[in-house]
Amino acid sequence: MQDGYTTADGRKIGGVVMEMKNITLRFGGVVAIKDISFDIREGEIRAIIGPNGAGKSSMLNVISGFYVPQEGEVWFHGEPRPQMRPYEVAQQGIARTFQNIALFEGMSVLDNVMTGRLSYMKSGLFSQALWKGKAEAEEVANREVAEKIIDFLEIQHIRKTPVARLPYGLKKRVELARALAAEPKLLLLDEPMAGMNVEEKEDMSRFILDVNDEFGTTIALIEHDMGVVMDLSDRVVVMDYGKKIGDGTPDEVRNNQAVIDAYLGVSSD
Amino acid sequence: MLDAAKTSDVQTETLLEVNNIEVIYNHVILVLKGVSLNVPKGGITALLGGNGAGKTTTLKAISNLLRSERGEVTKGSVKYRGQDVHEEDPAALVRQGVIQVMEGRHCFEHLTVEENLLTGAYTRADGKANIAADLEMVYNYFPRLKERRKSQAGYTSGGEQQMVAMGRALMSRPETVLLDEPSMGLAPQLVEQIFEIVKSINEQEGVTFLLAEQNTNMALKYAHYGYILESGRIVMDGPAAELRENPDVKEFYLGMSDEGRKSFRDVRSYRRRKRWLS
Amino acid sequence: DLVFPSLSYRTGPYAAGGIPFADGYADYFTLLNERDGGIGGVMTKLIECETGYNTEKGVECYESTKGEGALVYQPLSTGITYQLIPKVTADNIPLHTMGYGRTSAANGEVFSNVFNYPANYWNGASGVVNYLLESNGGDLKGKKIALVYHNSAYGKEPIRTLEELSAKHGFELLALPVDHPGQEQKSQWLQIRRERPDFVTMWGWGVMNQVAIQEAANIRFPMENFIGVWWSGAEHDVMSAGDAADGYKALTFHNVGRDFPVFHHIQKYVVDTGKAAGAGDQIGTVLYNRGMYAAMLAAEAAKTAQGIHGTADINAAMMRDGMEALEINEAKMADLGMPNFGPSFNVSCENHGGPGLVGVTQWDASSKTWSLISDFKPTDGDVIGALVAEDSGAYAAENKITPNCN
Amino acid sequence: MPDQFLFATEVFINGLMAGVLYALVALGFVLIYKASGIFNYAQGVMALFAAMTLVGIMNGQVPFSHIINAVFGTEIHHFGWHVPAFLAIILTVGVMVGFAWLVQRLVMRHLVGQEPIILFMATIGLAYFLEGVSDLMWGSEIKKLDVGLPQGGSFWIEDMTAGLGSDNFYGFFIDNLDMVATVVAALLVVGLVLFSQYTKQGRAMRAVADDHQAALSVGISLNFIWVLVWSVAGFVALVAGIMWGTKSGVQFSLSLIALKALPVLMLGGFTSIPGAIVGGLIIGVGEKMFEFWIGPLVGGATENWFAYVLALLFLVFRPQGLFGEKIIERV
Amino acid sequence: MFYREAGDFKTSYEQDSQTFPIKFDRFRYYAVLAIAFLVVPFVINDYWANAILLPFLIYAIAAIGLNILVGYAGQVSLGTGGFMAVGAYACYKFMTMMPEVSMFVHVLLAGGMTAIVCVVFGLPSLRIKGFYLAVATLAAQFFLVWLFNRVPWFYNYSASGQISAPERDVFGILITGPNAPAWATYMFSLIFLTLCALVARNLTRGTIGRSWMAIRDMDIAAEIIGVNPLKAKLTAFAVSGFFIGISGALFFSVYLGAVEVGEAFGITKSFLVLFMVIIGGLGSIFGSFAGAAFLVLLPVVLKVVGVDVLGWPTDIVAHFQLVIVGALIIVFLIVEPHGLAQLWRVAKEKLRLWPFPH
Ligand SMILES: Nc1ncnc2c1ncn2[C@@H]1O[C@H](COP(=O)(O)OP(=O)(O)OP(=O)(O)O)[C@@H](O)[C@H]1O
Ligand SMILES: Nc1ncnc2c1ncn2[C@@H]1O[C@H](COP(=O)(O)OP(=O)(O)OP(=O)(O)O)[C@@H](O)[C@H]1O
Ligand SMILES: [Mg+2]
Ligand SMILES: [Mg+2]
Repeated sequence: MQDGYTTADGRKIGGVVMEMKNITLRFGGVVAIKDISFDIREGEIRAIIGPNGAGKSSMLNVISGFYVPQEGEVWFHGEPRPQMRPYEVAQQGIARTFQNIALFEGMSVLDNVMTGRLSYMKSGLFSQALWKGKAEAEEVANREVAEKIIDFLEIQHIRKTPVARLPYGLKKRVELARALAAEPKLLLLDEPMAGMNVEEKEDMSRFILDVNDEFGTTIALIEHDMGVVMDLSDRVVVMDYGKKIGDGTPDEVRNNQAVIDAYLGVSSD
Repeated sequence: MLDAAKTSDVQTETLLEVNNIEVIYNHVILVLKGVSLNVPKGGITALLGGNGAGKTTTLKAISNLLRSERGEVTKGSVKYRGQDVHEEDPAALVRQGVIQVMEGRHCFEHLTVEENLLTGAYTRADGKANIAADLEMVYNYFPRLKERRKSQAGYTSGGEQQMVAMGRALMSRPETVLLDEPSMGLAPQLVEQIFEIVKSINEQEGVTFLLAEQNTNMALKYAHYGYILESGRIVMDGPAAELRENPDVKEFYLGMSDEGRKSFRDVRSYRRRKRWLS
Repeated sequence: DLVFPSLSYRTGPYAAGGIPFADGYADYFTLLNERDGGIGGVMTKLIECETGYNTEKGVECYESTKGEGALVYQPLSTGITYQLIPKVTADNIPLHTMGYGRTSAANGEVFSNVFNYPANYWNGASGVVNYLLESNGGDLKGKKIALVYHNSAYGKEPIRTLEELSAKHGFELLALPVDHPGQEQKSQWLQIRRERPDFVTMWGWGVMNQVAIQEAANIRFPMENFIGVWWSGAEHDVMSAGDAADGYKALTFHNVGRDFPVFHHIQKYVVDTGKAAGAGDQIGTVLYNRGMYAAMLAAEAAKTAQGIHGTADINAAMMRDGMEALEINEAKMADLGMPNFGPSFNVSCENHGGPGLVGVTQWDASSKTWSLISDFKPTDGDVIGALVAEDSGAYAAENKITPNCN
Repeated sequence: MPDQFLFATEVFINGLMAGVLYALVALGFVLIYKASGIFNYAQGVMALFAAMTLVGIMNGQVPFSHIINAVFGTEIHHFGWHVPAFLAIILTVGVMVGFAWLVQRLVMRHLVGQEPIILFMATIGLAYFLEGVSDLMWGSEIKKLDVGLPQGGSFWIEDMTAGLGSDNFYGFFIDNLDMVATVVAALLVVGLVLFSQYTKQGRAMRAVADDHQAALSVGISLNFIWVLVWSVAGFVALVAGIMWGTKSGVQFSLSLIALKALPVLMLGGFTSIPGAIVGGLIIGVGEKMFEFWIGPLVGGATENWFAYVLALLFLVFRPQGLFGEKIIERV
Repeated sequence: MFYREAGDFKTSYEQDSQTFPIKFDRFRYYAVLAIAFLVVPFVINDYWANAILLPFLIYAIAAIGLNILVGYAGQVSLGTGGFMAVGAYACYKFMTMMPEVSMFVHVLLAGGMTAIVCVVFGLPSLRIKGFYLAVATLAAQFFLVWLFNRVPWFYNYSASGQISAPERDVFGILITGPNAPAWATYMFSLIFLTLCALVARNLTRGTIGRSWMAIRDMDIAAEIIGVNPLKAKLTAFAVSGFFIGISGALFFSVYLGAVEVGEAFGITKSFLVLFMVIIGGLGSIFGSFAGAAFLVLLPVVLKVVGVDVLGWPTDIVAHFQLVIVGALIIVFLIVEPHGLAQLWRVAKEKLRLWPFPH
């Protein structure tokens, strides 16, 4: 299992990037995650699905270091990750989007995307205060990367708009842009397509696939639209009430009786 | 499956009438450019359209929630039961039976789930017993909420919050519900369940719905009539069944082409930006 | 016109004290205009400017009025005084800080443009001690005196003097600061209750006075042994404690009550003609009298200046000379309708501080009046003189001023 | 050292009582914060205004006489009647309700859905406005307030306890006014807790604090809730104004007691009514003990900052205050 | 078309991120600078300098500083008065300890000192948020004032506890003390203001500014995105403290000349600067200027109109002044919650579209 596999459409999936080992997370009396283990491999699109309140978002929060699980370990690049602050996790190359959009509302789209590049900008306070030397060069260099991503996600026209004014769907896209700007190794997406219509979902799917393809980014994805999940993902983890009830390829999961009972219902196609 | 929309029996009284409204945010941003629609009593009317088309704005214009967002209806009128409600306090509108379920949940974070539901009954004066009965009804619709009734709404999951928002609206025993993206972030069976709930409330209690939805598929399945909104204008309307058969709608909103539904993997190199208006 | 700016405060936390003073100051000049046709035939003009007891506004007031030919400033705030000392010196306008401000300004060799006659804080401190000495048979050894003070430049002024005096007379000093505004003084008064000082003296202003007197009454501290400085001895300070305040004492450097001819004049020429600055109901109150007294001293100095320079239309520099040559004697005061209203004294270049004579008044709660119980008596010149020399010397050194009289 | 111990006890008790007085002011803040998420800076000025109005009504003062006289050249100051305290209090409550209505009408309803700092700022504007109006209306001189509350140390308690220590100890000093304040505060707190926790309006009030838009959408009339809450806060302000005004006379400085209430608020939690009381007690005792024993060592006048530093220390461990609602942190 | 930006194209990212991307704005900005530096010093008199311009310049620096903290980094602070006091006392100590050094250095050092103190008091912000933090900063306010009042070393053991600025010069021109010419004090402050505004602008448009704003808008998300909250918050406190310290130093040395800490740097000062920031516009440098100008000028104008023009008694005017300032604050917030800066922006947008309404 350690050596990866080849997907149905012929993409090569590498070794394990991140492994969750026996994670348990409690909030007071509520057990949000109960003893869950799974892995994410290099280059794959890994979906996490499950009914509402199953603990999916909590799982992403554990990966980002925002929630600290009471039990279990997170292994990253083959070694256990020591306890870290979320921003340190981000600096290791893990970027994400949020379920309830968490954009910086007071800033323009461009600035939001540029914050995604913070870990690449290292000029000192003094240089920035004078806007000379390293600060300016760095700003321009990173701006180029940001603009590339803006182009890629087709949001050039709103570059200077304050995000507070944007409609929901565009905000989601800006959030994706911000995450991509970090050029992450592992990208965590929490319901990126909620609140979109089919056409927009198609666009979003295309972006996700392209990111995965062009940059080789590993992606973990939470989504409720089964069509999207089944089409995009290479492997799927299914959670229910904090427990893992299924893990495998889309087809395996689709035919797993426990998953059907708990989540998909009969009418899934 | 397709018979949910019985176009024939909704040709009754028009409850809500939106006439050519124009909405401006912040004094400068023109968002709605003359939207008109009619919501018949006892029907389910769907308002469809892409991101930023102006669905939410339309609903807020109706429920008078725009003012607190520095938005303003500058032209046109909104009539409920033939009366202009433009100047009314949102609370007064709720008392008249129009309630909105807002996009993005908007739960009262610090109140418990149950308290959230009870605030829904704020305008009611028909006694504790009736309210308690309705609370039971909501718990029946959403058993998950019953489990979490004592937790603060701020700590419930996204889907649970959506249920709270729906349940809270139902607690007011509304005559008309303006539903803004009820399916967002819900697990598939729950989406179906919510629409079933909408349908059964509509049928059994005669509650009228105006539904803004991105999930066109679902919306057209349950609605009787649909409007399609794009860039602040209504570009198409018609009975749901007809809309569903319209080839453009099929392609752009239902994701179906002649060969049936195509995989999300296959759209990659294929771009289209065709629009009725642009 | 002879312009007298009045930097008053009729708003803010200290308005209750600012209003009567400003009224008295204004009414006297109005009286001069109405009754005498001004000073030496030139009408006076009062420019009132609201400072709210705030230094920046004080500066703004100063800057906006000095261009109008202001003759003398009377800011009624130690904070503003400190701002203005360098400014008036540079602009050569005199500053009169009567019973407040920078005490060492009494040394006219250093502070050429600042006057604080007829008495200053250090006179006050010494006055308290002298009064206590007198009423205790000349001996304060082993006694304990508590000082309750406003925790600001103003309140801290007497500490040095009291420390010197405590060494000299062998009493123990207990200093208790109260922070602005002074609404809550429980711990200070519990401290007093526990330490049982024989006497309490107070350097307070604003609400702090009322609360202190009330708290003293609450702990049944004998009012006769409680002496406030002259800024802690107005009617409104004692009024709210009711009968409990009976017997409370306060220093003063001028007389109290309204039994002076000048007040009849004010009533007749100012109040009855509707020209009063206030409602006219403040006449005879402690702070009104003080304001009027300040105005009288200013007017007399102006007359002196007119005499020296032989012109009626004096400017600020002439006014300064007039102030430095001011002579107040009983005859003059009687003439002005204020017999025995304040001490007689002469100002000189060496002494801008006047005679430093301090009297004591006492409150009678039943008749709601203050009465003078100890006449204006001299204070400890040795101790004060040394302190003035020291402090003004330091100021001179810091600001590179060569003390001189010319 | 029984005397030392007795003194400590005395300071402790007095600290508790002082704390109750702070809490009275803090309560008004809590109410409005709870109901609208607004940090109402004007609470202190409201106490001043209420107290001034009460005195003005009791003394039959003509409101705005100053301006009237200045404009019309008249000389009116008093109606010439005296209103009994009880009636005057009721009238003042009426005035405070009117004020609440005006605030809602002219300020709050135009600021629905704004960020908290904007609303905070608006209340500062309100504070200025009200301060000016109170002075114009009733004049800025000091007024004596006497609604018949007992004042001064309780001699009875003092005499009863005098025997506890050596000759050095007079007995416990407890201010009668403080005792009254304690009883009043206790009643207020119980009433307010019941109201906010168990009534429909109380629930609506908390809902409004969480999300204006959502509250509107379920038919809660923000206007009504705000009038209600500001009226109650006005009433609390009146109570605080009476207590503090009796103590030190009614004058501008009364509005500064708000500064004494802030650390209380911080420590107890902005959203908790019982928190205001407990916070008040802790602050009261803490600052009195500190001033009494440590103060002399560092030069005194520590009370102003000590309360804040104490509250700050608590906050570092509980960022929402002792009883405040947990700040929800989720993504 | 009174205001145009059409035809103003950018061909590089440097151009696009410059301070005034629109040519029209840039010209206006140069014009203002030219007047401020080349015209005003020649026409200035004592009254204009001391009553209006100096307070405006100095408050504008403080407002920029506070705006960085509140408007950009979202950390509401009510400790401004206390921090200004640190600047003032630090400046005083430096002035008296090393009299031979240039005033520029004293003021800068005072700013640095304040930055350090500000960071120390900013530490709780890592745990405490929103209004709790605002109230917590009052601890700094009261403690610092108490400290300066209490410890005689700070005021060089002067009898009354006041500090007064000795005469100091820059290149032989007196800057402090009563004999300093009005134009010199004005220029001195103006130079500091200009520098501060430029630095603030540079910081806020770059990386640091973005991490501040990220923390402001959504601190948790910001941290997950990779913003180090410790660094972002503390740099905000430091930079803000630096500016506030400078303004405190100037306030004491150049403007007032002598201060008593509790009075000059009391809690009202904290509120005043906060008003400026909010009325001017949170998160806007221009707003800081506008807010400072507004609140410095308004009372003066009201006084002139009330007392000098209408001839009303000063107390009625003073009370009306409170009423009007209060009412104006409220009206402003209702009309435009985002301050004068936003009002200006909307006006520009309207002008650009003029004569069409949208
Ligand atoms: N408060 C606001 N200020 C300025 N512009 C706004 C505001 N709210 C919405 N808009 C603008 O109005 C337009 C319509 O927004 P609206 O939220 O009504 O769209 P929607 O159809 O509901 O989209 P979605 O499906 O994404 O929710 C968008 O372009 C948006 O940018
Ligand atoms: N910070 C928290 N404190 C308390 N409970 C929490 C917290 N975060 C999550 N929970 C609880 O943990 C459970 C799992 O929540 P989570 O948000 O992970 O669900 P989810 O799988 O993402 O659901 P959805 O699809 O509805 O978003 C929920 O019941 C939620 O109430
Ligand atoms: Mg989730
Ligand atoms: Mg919407």
